[in-house]
Amino acid sequence: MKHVSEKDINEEIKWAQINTDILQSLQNPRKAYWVAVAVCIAMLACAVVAEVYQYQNGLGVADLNRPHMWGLYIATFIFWIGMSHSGTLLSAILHIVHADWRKPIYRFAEAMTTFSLMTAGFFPMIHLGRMWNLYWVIPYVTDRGIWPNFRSPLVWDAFAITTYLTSSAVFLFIGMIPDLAICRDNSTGWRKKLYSVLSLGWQGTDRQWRNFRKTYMLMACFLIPLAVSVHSIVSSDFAMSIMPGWHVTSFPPYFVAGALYSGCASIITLFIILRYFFRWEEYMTMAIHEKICKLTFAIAMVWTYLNLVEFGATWYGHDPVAKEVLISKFVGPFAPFFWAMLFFGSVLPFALAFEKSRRNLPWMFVVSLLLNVGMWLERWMIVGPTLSHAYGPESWNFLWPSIVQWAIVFGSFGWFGLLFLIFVKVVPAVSMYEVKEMVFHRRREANPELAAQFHRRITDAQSVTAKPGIEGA
Amino acid sequence: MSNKKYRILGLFSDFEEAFLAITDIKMNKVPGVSVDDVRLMSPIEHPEIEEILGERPAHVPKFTLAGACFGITFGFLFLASAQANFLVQPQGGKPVVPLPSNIVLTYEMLILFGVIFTVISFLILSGLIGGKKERLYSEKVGVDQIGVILELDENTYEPTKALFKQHKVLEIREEVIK
Amino acid sequence: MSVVYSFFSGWVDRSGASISSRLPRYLMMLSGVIALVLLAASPARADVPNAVPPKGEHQGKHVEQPIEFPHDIHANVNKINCMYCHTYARRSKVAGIPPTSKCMGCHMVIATDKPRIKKLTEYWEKREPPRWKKVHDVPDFVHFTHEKHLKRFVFDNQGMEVDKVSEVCAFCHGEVKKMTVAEKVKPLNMGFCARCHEANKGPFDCWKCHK
Amino acid sequence: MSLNNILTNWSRYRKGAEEGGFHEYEHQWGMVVDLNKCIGCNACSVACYAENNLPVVGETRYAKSQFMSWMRIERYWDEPDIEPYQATPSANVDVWIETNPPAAKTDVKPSMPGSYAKGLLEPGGQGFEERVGVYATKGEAQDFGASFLPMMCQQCHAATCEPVCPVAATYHTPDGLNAQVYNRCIGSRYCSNNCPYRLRYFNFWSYYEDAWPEPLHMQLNPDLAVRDKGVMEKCTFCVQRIRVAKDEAKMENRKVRDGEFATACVQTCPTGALVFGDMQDPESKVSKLWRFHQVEQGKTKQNKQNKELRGYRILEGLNTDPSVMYLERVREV
Amino acid sequence: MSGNNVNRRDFLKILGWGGVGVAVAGCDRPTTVTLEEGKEEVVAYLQPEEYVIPGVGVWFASTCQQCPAGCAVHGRVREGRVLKMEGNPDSPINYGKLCQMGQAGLQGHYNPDRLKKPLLRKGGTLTEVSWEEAMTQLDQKVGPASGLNGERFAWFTGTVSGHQSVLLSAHLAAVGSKNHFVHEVINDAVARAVNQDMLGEAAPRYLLDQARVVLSFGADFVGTGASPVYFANTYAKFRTATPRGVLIQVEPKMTLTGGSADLWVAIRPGTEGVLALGIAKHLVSQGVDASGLPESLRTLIAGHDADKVSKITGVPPDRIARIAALLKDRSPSLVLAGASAEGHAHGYQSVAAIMLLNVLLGNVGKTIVPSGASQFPQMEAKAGNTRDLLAFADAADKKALDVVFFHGANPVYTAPAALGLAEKIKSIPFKVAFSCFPDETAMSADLVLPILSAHEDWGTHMGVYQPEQKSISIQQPLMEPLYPDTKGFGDLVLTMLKARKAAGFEGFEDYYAYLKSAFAALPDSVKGDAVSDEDFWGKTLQKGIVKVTTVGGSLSAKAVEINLPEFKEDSARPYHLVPSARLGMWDGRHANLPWLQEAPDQISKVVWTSWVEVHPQTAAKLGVKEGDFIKVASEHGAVEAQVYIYKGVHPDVIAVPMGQGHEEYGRYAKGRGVNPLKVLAPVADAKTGELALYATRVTAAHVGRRELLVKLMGNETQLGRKMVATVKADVFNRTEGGKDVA
Repeated sequence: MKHVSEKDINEEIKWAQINTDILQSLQNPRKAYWVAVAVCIAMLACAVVAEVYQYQNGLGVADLNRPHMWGLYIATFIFWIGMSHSGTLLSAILHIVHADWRKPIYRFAEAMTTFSLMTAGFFPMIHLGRMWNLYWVIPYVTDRGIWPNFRSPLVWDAFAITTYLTSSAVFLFIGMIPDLAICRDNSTGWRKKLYSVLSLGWQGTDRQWRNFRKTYMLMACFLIPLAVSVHSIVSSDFAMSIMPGWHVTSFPPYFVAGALYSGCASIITLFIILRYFFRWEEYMTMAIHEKICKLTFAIAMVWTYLNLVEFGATWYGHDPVAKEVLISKFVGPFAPFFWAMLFFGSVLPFALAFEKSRRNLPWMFVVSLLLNVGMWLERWMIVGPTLSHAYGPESWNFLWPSIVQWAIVFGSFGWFGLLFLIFVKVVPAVSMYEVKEMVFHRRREANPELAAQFHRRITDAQSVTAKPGIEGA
Repeated sequence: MSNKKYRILGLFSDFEEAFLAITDIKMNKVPGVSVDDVRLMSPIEHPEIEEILGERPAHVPKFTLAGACFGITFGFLFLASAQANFLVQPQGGKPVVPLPSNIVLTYEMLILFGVIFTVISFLILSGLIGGKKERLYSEKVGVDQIGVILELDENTYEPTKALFKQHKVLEIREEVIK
Repeated sequence: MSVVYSFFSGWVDRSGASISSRLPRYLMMLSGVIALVLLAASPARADVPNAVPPKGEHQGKHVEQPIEFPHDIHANVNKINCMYCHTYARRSKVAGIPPTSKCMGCHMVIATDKPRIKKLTEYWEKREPPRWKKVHDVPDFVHFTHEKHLKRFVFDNQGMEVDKVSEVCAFCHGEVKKMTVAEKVKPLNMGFCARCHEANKGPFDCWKCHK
Repeated sequence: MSLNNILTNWSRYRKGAEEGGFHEYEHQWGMVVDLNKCIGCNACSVACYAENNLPVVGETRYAKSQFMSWMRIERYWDEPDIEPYQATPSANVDVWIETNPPAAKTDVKPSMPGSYAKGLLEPGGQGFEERVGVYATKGEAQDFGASFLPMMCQQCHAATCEPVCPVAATYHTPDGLNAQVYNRCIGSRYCSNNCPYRLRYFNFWSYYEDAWPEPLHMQLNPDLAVRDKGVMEKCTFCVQRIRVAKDEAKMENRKVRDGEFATACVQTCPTGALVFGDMQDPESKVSKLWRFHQVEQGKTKQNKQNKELRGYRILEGLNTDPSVMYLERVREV
Repeated sequence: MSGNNVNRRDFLKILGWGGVGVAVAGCDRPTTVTLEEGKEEVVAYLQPEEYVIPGVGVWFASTCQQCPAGCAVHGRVREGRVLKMEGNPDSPINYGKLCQMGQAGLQGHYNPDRLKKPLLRKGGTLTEVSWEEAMTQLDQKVGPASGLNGERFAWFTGTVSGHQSVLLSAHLAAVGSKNHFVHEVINDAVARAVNQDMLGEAAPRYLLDQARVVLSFGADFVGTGASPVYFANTYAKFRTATPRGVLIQVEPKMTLTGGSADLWVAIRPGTEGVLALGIAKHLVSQGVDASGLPESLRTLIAGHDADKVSKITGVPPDRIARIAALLKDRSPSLVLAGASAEGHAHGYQSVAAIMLLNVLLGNVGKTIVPSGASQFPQMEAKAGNTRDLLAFADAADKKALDVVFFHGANPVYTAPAALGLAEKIKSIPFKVAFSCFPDETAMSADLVLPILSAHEDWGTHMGVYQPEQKSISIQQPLMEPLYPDTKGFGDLVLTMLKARKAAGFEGFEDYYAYLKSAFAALPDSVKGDAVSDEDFWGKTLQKGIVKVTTVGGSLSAKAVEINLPEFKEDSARPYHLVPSARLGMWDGRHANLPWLQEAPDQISKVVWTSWVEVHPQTAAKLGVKEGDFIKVASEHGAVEAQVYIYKGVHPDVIAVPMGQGHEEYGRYAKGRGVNPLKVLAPVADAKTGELALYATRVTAAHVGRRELLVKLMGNETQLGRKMVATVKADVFNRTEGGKDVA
């Protein structure tokens, strides 16, 4: 089939149709849904058990050691933070550049942002030796006269993540209000009550729309620099240290690229899932799929490039220690994971470059998952090897994470999945009103003669009024 | 009994007809009814109509600016004073109020307060919080129809309805205010 | 701490290790609650020169001791100096419980018929000291030394006569001279210490008090 | 009032380590380790266990390198900058006696990364399976002894651990020490990651539960806390001894005398290879030694008049500005 | 502080110490919450010493009992608990310094596995009994009433000195026996014998700091020597002298001393003598005057040309030449012989050949000087040896003993399995162990008497190696006994003596009283400026040591005949087993001290277990990597332990450290690692009858199991980081020579 003629969306589609199609995703779930929920809860349970065990016995059970003070927790933390960037990319950046094909898919991407942040937030706590004292990181007035250390990148993290979580959650909510109103109008019982509260009595009056548009644009403008700053700050956890392989200038862009990369990959995953289960072929069309894939591919190449930059800088720079770390990544104990990361991160994306494989959704599903595996490995490869091969030869060591670490990492996916499952059943995962806008404007563009005719009628109407004498008659 | 007042809501299925109706009102087809009284309800936002309706104010950006400024000043002052008052930290030849890290944090505060102010001002200005809602409302607006709301008196009541009908209004809901 | 004091001290002297004085004023306004709490604190007491007694209350509970030792009789009625029995206070970090021999020093002859003294004499004849229960204590990661506090408030303190040392003790131990067995009436937590160090320009290095 | 503080503190302490750092120290405790005298006998290490309530972690935990020896003695085989018995002085003298910049930063033999890979594949090496880089040394015959290196916290003046602690549980005291406040620590372990010497140890477990079975716990030193799980700890230069000495001096209204006290390791060192003292006191043994060896603080690169002097600081080029000076070990060649 | 009336040591009573930091610092507890009232106890002294202040540590002098060196120590006592050991600055032996074993003495005292009650063997098993029962048993078997024939009674002890030694001799005399077996695995008995024959004095003093070159044949003087701390101190002087002294170490396995050597030479075990003669030949050919030597020796030396020597010893000729050159150029020098040279059937010969170098180089009188005897010979240390172990085994074999008292020695652990000592001991009717710990010997005894730990007991000691200023150092309790049912060793022996009505011991209430009167009886020359006996006693307890004067002492170099055997390889058992001793574990007596278990071995850095040191070449040959379990088998048994690849051994040598492999001895030692002593061949030195520790040949085989070898170093190379930098000696001499920096 030729896809060039293919449209992002069929603009002839009726608005009422849109409502019904989207709202059917809120109907009572099928069995498969409950199975999925059960699985997620089971995964989460593993993490909870592991965490309780660790809480009681100390971090020794995680097989952390000297010098491996950081392990999978921090790696996974970065992974989830990274995942969160895709939502911002789609809803904010593409909104500002008026790429309207984002409209059918940005909603769940944004939800993903919020939820992955909610997941990421757990890891710094889990990783703390005394998490019950976590609140000491918050600057609050006390007669003890002590404050957090604002120099520490970890405190920056705390600030950045709080800000990002707040902003993205608010952004998500604001964007949902009109749809929530629709839900309110079409629901009964507890859902009616819920939506009436959530939709804040939205009626779609021009006043509301006017402020809405402005607000939405402003928020988008805030979110873009915020998202960038968040991951640069996370990267500064490493770049600000003096450890070989961490003390790298190119880390901030490298992290941001990686973040967008993993985010897009997971958008593809969810895109395919939603499209399949809710039969939203009408809205999540192949054309849009194509676009995301291309976008992902582009970002993958950026990421690869930054990787090479980092290697080159280290290799040609005169820091033998950093060089050793680099070499240890290639030939050392981490080599298998490192090569896997390079393959998934830089080679596999070429599957997105070719139309044939791009259009094969099951295959794309697998690929997108593997890309995420690659990105997770990337984070581990940032944390691990440097700690293994730092300055003091005495402390060279290797860490294989214990079952506890694995369980908690595993469980975090369950937690994320659970949140997402609840989300798709409670609010429409596709923005109805924006799809309507999309359709509306597309139709205009699609048949110009209609628009011309309409324009003629307006001018007529106004010319009529040009005749004098009617006023006040 | 000319003091009888009505509020009517005309629901148009077709955006263009609604548009023309408003245009007519603007052109004073119905004397005594000003386009400024027209209020719209629509499933999506219609910039074109707003052109016709004329510039109506949206003050959100001002609040955003305020929020951002507050974020910067409060953020930096808070950090700086906390550091200057943290009696243990500043030793060992390091600056008490280190600019680089404070810039980072101030930046975050800027955004945080910018966002918060924006959202709150939006909720208030758009009448979602505290604002009074339209009494006449139809679910149809949520689907695909455009509603035009007008307050009318004896004289303008009929002609307006006529105007609406002329523009193929689907349905007219009305209520009597006093 | 009293805000008024802190604010002034903050104005006149900024080198002094003062917390509340260094709290930003707008913060004070923001956290009006805190300000209120602070203002509620009573003003400085005068009977120890060059000293601002620490503020803070603690609802202590009565502790059963092997012998119900009457501090009031010794310190209040008989006006015995605290450091006569707690003799280590000026020489060591701990004030120390007086050795049994010291008690017997007097009670060989004084009030030998009283039941408490009888009990004491039993201990003495069994040649084993009574096992007192600890009332005032700080966590093990805190280093508190009596000798330096006494040096600051009593011995090196202009115009402070040693007889009135009980006033200084009262800073942290309360009016022991009005109790029989000692009761804990001050919180003795970090805020309590920090406020006092701030008001009296004590050291503010963590490692001065934490070990 | 805080605004005053902001203004007064604005430029205060705004001096980098290059200018000698914080100029308002009460003392500046420093150490000198003479590798010429050190025989690597471990006395210092065990003395540290005895003085500082260090838990004995047992074999399995040691295998995971979760041990807590604040004072450890490292032992190295090769000596990259000396080839015994073949070296002609002219060829090697600059290598032997140049103390700057530290090897970690110099462009030492480009073959070095290669040597890394080689090390991993060394027949004697243990390979990757369990543990990285346990290598047999190059060459066949061992012609000289081993190289012992006592490593305790270097008490850097531009410490990399300090700025990264989120709760300021580690900070610089007016004595010029890196303090670690146990009960403030929340265990983010960032400081340890950022310590190039890897001299910070973390309580991965509640070691006290099994480290001191009755009545071993009666030996615990009451002058410092027993740390619980989740807390970072490290050598403190025996701050409890410093505290006692300072208190005594204060009670007698005098300054602490040189040699009045010493840390546990220094006190017990059978060869007297360790010297401890106050570097602010120009007459103390320590400052005399530093002066003699023309090693100055606040330098990333020592410019000595006499390049042959032995003093050097480990990984100095990282600008950590350690308070511990090492004296090169001496070999007859 | 004054020590008057110290036997009423009220201040040594443990105070309520709940609140003073022993309770774990509640880091978990929110920091703002203080401890709850009335939870902890606080107790005052009944009658305080004026110098004892709660919260302030007081230092008391005593003597370290961890090894025979007898260092004088100070113990820090606070709230009645001894917290820390430090050296006694007044001591001429350790100058206020202490080694790791001395530091760890505390853990022997506080050891959780100490014996708390007397144990009596009833029906094969040891059961707790009261002291009355134990003492009646003792009285029945050994008391005057028992018809014990004195000759069939024996004391088996480690090195003893001071008044304990006096008491023991008195007791033996009272019983009418001469059997006092004094056993130490780590000893220098052969060297003593050679010195006796060659120099006329068994233990002359070695002036390390006077020597410019020290050539040591396996003498680990800073590690497991006669007095580690003393020699470590003089080593420092030796290294900082001008010109800086050169240390050459010749040994099959790198010892701690070898670890600091300028020139380390791996040698095939047993050929040290040959190398010595080779060096001698080189010296003679360089014109060193050998005319003083008898003809036979000169021909012997002449017979050892470099090639032959290097063929036998495996030391390249240029290396031999270099050593000789150093010895010749830098005088005075000092040549020492150590365990690896002594521990062979021809050990005496080798050591003689080595000492011959000293004679040849004229070191006698310069770096080797007479030590003489102290004015109280009866108090001097009875140095232990392994000859007595063999003799004891022999006696036990002949059923020549009815009653044996064990103290301070653990023969069941240290004896090679080939001796079958465990069984032989079983055959002895009545065995009594005076011990703190349930070690192997105690557990095989019939009656175990729990004695006070070194920090609870009284005593006096003289180190085995006495520097110029000889001294008696006093051992006094540092805290009240932890366990009421333990008794002082001195008290027990005194009781038995009193039971025997031994002359001169009646009057004394206890050992303390005896010691006190003994000190009162000392001549005024010793008492110095003390005004009264009380005063002297007080001063002694304060200082901790009493300096005594030296009498006599002279050295006269006299050559002895040397005939070294032919060296042939054993193809069936290609490897030499070296049971290496390490500072820390010593001969295994410290395996129950957790600090020392966790203190890494100084060179391999292995902790908590045994390991097998294998040269890289050998490892390649055997196909083993670090961590592999390897089976080391002699004809008398085998041990399995993990391999540590180690350049510091001769390729023909397999070294297994002593100390681990206990079958008893408490939770920290039991069932941990292996004991190389068990597989030794029961070979004895032909001349002295000392057990030849290094004479065992073994096979080695990979057993296919592999585990992580628990050790400190992750990477043993510096990878170009400047961790340990090295500078040439002449640079050192140029810059610092003769300067007293600081």
